[in-house]
Amino acid sequence: MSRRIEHTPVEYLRVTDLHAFYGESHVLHGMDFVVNQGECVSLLGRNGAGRTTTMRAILGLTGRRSGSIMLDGKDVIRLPPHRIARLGVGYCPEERGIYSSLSCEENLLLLPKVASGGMSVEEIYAMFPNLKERRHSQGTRLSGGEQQMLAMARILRTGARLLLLDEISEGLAPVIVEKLGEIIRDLKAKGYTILLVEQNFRFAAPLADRMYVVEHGRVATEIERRDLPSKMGLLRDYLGV
Amino acid sequence: MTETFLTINRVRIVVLLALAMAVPFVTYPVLGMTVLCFGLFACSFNLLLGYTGLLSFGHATFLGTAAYVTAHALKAWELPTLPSLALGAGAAALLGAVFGLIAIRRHGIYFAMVTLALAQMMFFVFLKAPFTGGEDGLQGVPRGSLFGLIDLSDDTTLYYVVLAIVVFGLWVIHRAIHSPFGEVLKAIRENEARVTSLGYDVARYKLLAFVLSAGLAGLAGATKVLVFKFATLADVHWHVSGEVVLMTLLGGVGTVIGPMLGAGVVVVLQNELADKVGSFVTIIIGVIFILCVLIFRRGIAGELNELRRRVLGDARSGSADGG
Amino acid sequence: MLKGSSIGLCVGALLSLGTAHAEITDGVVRIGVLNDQSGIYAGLSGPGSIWAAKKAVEDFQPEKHGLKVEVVAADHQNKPDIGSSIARKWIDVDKVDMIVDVPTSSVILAVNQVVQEKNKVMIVSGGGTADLTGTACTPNSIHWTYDTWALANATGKAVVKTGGDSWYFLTADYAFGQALERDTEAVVLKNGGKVLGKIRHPFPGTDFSSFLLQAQASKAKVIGLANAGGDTINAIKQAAEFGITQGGQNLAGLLVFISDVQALGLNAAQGLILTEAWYWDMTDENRKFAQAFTAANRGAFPTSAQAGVYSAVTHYLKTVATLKEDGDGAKVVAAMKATPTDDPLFGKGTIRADGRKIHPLYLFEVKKPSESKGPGDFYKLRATIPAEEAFRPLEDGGCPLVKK
Amino acid sequence: MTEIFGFPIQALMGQLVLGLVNGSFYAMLSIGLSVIFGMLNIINFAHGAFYMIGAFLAWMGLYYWGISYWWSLILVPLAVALIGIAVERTLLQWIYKLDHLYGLLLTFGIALVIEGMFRHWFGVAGQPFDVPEGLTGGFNLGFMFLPKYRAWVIVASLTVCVGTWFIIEKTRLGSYLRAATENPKLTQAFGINVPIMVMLIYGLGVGLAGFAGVLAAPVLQVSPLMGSNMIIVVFAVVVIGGMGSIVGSIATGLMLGIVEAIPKVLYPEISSTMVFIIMAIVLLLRPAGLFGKER
Repeated sequence: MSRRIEHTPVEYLRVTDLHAFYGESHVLHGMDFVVNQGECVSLLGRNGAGRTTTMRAILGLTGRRSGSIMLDGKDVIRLPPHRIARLGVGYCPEERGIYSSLSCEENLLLLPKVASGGMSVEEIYAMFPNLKERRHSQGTRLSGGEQQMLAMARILRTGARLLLLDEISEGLAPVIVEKLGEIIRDLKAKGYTILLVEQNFRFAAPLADRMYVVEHGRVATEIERRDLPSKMGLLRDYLGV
Repeated sequence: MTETFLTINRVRIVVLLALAMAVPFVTYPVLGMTVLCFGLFACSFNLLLGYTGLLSFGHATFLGTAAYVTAHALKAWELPTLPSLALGAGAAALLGAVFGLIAIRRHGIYFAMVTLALAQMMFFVFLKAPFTGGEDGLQGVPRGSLFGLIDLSDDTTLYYVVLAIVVFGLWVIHRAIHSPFGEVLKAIRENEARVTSLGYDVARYKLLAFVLSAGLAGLAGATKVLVFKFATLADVHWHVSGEVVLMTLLGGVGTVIGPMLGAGVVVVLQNELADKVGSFVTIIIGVIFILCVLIFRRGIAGELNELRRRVLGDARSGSADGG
Repeated sequence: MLKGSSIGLCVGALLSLGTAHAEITDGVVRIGVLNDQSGIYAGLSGPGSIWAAKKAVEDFQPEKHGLKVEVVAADHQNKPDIGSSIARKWIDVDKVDMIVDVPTSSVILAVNQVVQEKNKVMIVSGGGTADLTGTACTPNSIHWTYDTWALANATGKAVVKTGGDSWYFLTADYAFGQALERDTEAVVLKNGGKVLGKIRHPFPGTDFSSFLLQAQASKAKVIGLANAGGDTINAIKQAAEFGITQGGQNLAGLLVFISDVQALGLNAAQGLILTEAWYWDMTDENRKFAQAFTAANRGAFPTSAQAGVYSAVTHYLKTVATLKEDGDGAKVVAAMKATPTDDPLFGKGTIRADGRKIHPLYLFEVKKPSESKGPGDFYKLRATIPAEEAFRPLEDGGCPLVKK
Repeated sequence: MTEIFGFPIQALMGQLVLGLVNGSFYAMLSIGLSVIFGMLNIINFAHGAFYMIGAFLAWMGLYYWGISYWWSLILVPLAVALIGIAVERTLLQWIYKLDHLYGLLLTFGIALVIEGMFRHWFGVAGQPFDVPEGLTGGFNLGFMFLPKYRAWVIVASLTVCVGTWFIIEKTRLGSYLRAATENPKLTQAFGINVPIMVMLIYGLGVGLAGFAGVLAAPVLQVSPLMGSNMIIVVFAVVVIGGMGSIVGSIATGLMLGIVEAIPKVLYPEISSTMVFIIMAIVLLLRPAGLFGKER
């Protein structure tokens, strides 16, 4: 399945000349990039480059926006956030967004199903046994790792085909990071389309098919995975690592 | 900030003062004096809301306390006029210090609620206190004279005295907000944590602002006694605390002269509409409130500033959130 | 005090100097109805009083007397400073000659000062503070319909005499409530009754059940409601709920108007004892007035305060027409005091030196729903207090105008 | 031994029961205020006006259209909720992003307009409304005479309070509401139609106020001013309980009703100031209220 897509890339998300503001401050200055169906694309860049804002802008969570966001052939820039989500976008925010007023299970079940084909609760509990154990605990009483898993798990249940994952490895123990990597590889195999924002280059590099380097609110360069070894120097300059 | 319009420069001061001096020739002086008193009251309130970011929901207490004290001093102790005024304003400032010490550590809506609670308690005290005359109030307070020379029983004479007092009050406010003290207050409004981290004792600055504001509100209340010759419970009622918010908002939060304009509009409406629209007064005031919040959040002075900025093409910033 | 009034007199003299003697200033007699048009006293005065004033002018037929009369009205919102400013503006700018109605004690006292200072006329009908004919009396004011002392005295005396000799007071913790309580208590004690207890409740109050329970437990025969407006209505409504009247206790409203009874409905109000100066269903003239009033005021029945405005305006116009002068308020008031009153609603009466209008008062009991024959048929007469006993004796008020 | 502060225990018991009745009203009104604050970030000063509308609609229903009290109990809250929703759509929705102050002022203006209109139409004297048949009379509890209607108020309002608590804490819709209260933007990004939730919450909140209004109609003066007399106290209840806390509102409402009952016997004059004294003390000791978290 993934092989077929590799041969004839079908565009799933196309962002063109995207500008976005927070109040008075102009954060995105014309982002342009494409994510194809079944692909895992990573946005790299320094802090404040505009990667998280890009995700939030796709979902309509920033202030004023302009440009175009084509999702599966449809321009969504004028839609309210909940309509965008209902088109099959699952979002795992940087701050995880676990609700303290909801139990673990309520957090998991909160998100409405947006399409068929999502994982069942049983499947999810099989994948994350910790969550099953702690399903009656208050959401924010879970450990950091558990919260991250919960944040991931709840978007898998909805049937969303495009996953926006923001800094999911941040602040987690290496074991858990490794586990998350496995999950993403697994999801990719299942045909999910993934946009990944990562600080942790080591985590993102093996997962991403392509990478975009973001700087000052626009795409500075695009790197294919196969070109990665040759462009490491360039990347270092951009990321300052 | 937003003080480009009606910025206090000499020409404008002269023009405004000339306008204010002309009032007794245009309308009856008592209306003018009422506007001035409530204007000073609103300006004192704005010193807190507009420049320090503190919403006091009990400001009527300071107006009323000073009114009672001044009235009592004039009527029962037969003190001369000026010392009575000073006594009233001083009492308000003192009460402001007490309120401030209790409320200052709370933020936002909680601060407003603490001030409301304290004000309601003071209402009860004034209701029960033997010298206030219950809801009948202290009536028939003599105006007295200025230095024993100028008789204040004439409305026009009194108008100029009131004008002088109010100008003095405004001058104090103006000095306060353009001093280093005022700069710190504005910084507190913008970002309290940062001011704290710079090593300022935020609580002390807030308290000072509160006391100053209470004292000036008291000055307004004391002056009002001279105008009306009575002090009643209506002055300490929470409705007045609400009205002063309307005046300030309508005039322009954080502008020097705005609250005065707002007070003017509200007082004139209340007095002039009273015999024209009867029971519609409340509805009209309500609609003004709604329009203010939805459309003219900058208030009269703020909108004029904006207009001037647009006309002069000085689009430095500040057009984005409107459009 | 002396100084204040002499200043007032001087100012008055100055004002009247400017105008020619013995003529109508600027050719028009202007009457200002100053009252509460949207607050708690709007029901007993409010728009109905404006209507009554206009009706009085119409019935007087000013053109026949060579007068031109205008009625203006304003809402003082129960705030003394607004009332006082309006009064000043009316007198200074709009050339108003007489201000009438004025409910709310604090506004009465505030406007009283202005009217005296400017030497105009104030006739109070909607308000009740007995100070107006006591320590605060002026040569420019008349108190027309009722006052707290008169109501307290009438209800207290009549109720004690008919067997209600033990009392419990529910008092609004405000000056008027305390005055009502104080005056009623004095009368009750004087007539051999006793007071078993009293409660001062906050004003305005909503829940009276707790106080009623205490009153109920006191086993007093009469529960005196020394409050007004919404407080009285709430107290009576809740008393009905607690079966106070069924339990053999009587409620006596010390300051109740027909508008309150109408708001309560007979189910809740039945058995309530109250004193009024005027009731629409007593004479044919009254009924005729009430019919026109009800048609013009959305089915409301005229209160005694509103009828009092009619009566007061009528007497004022008669006096002005005879004097052919309206500028000198003290002079007009003096003439009004010198002439006996006579009008369709209040009949014949007099005005005392302290400004107190004298007429009989009536003690009513609110009918049971089964006794009521139609809308507005609320009261049955229990007793009449003759004019000479109805009001506070002249010498007890402490009015400086009265020479001992 | 049968006296406390010189008052017989029996009398005190009676007062406590009555306090519970008042507390029920506080609880019903403050829940609405509290959920609205939580979700809309607006301090709904117009709450009292909706309570008043509820009482008036019950009266109008009976007087003009012959709708009985019992039907009113169901229909009026719905009607009030619809009015609330209309207000939310036309006026409130534009100011969610602004400071608390603006919401307070806007709803204050709305309250003035609503009250002004009712004053203009109906005057302020109030309207008669009798206790419905079947609830007249009362129970003799030995220590007091409890009118049936008061007992009914306690039952009805506690049912409504518990029902509201259940919907919000235990149902799926409730989890949406809680999520949208905690983080509206993110919740919307998860595909939940938050604007509709906000609208519904406002409708629910003011609908509860309308319900309280119907309950109050037979015992209180049905007058345009009834709401503004109530709102400041209910405000205080919400602040004492902790803004946005549902359990806090119910518990504080009931508790305050009972606490207020004591000064009504000992020093009645202060009873309506009591709530502010408590508020000041609570805010000094626990800035976020008894059940709240500081935001």
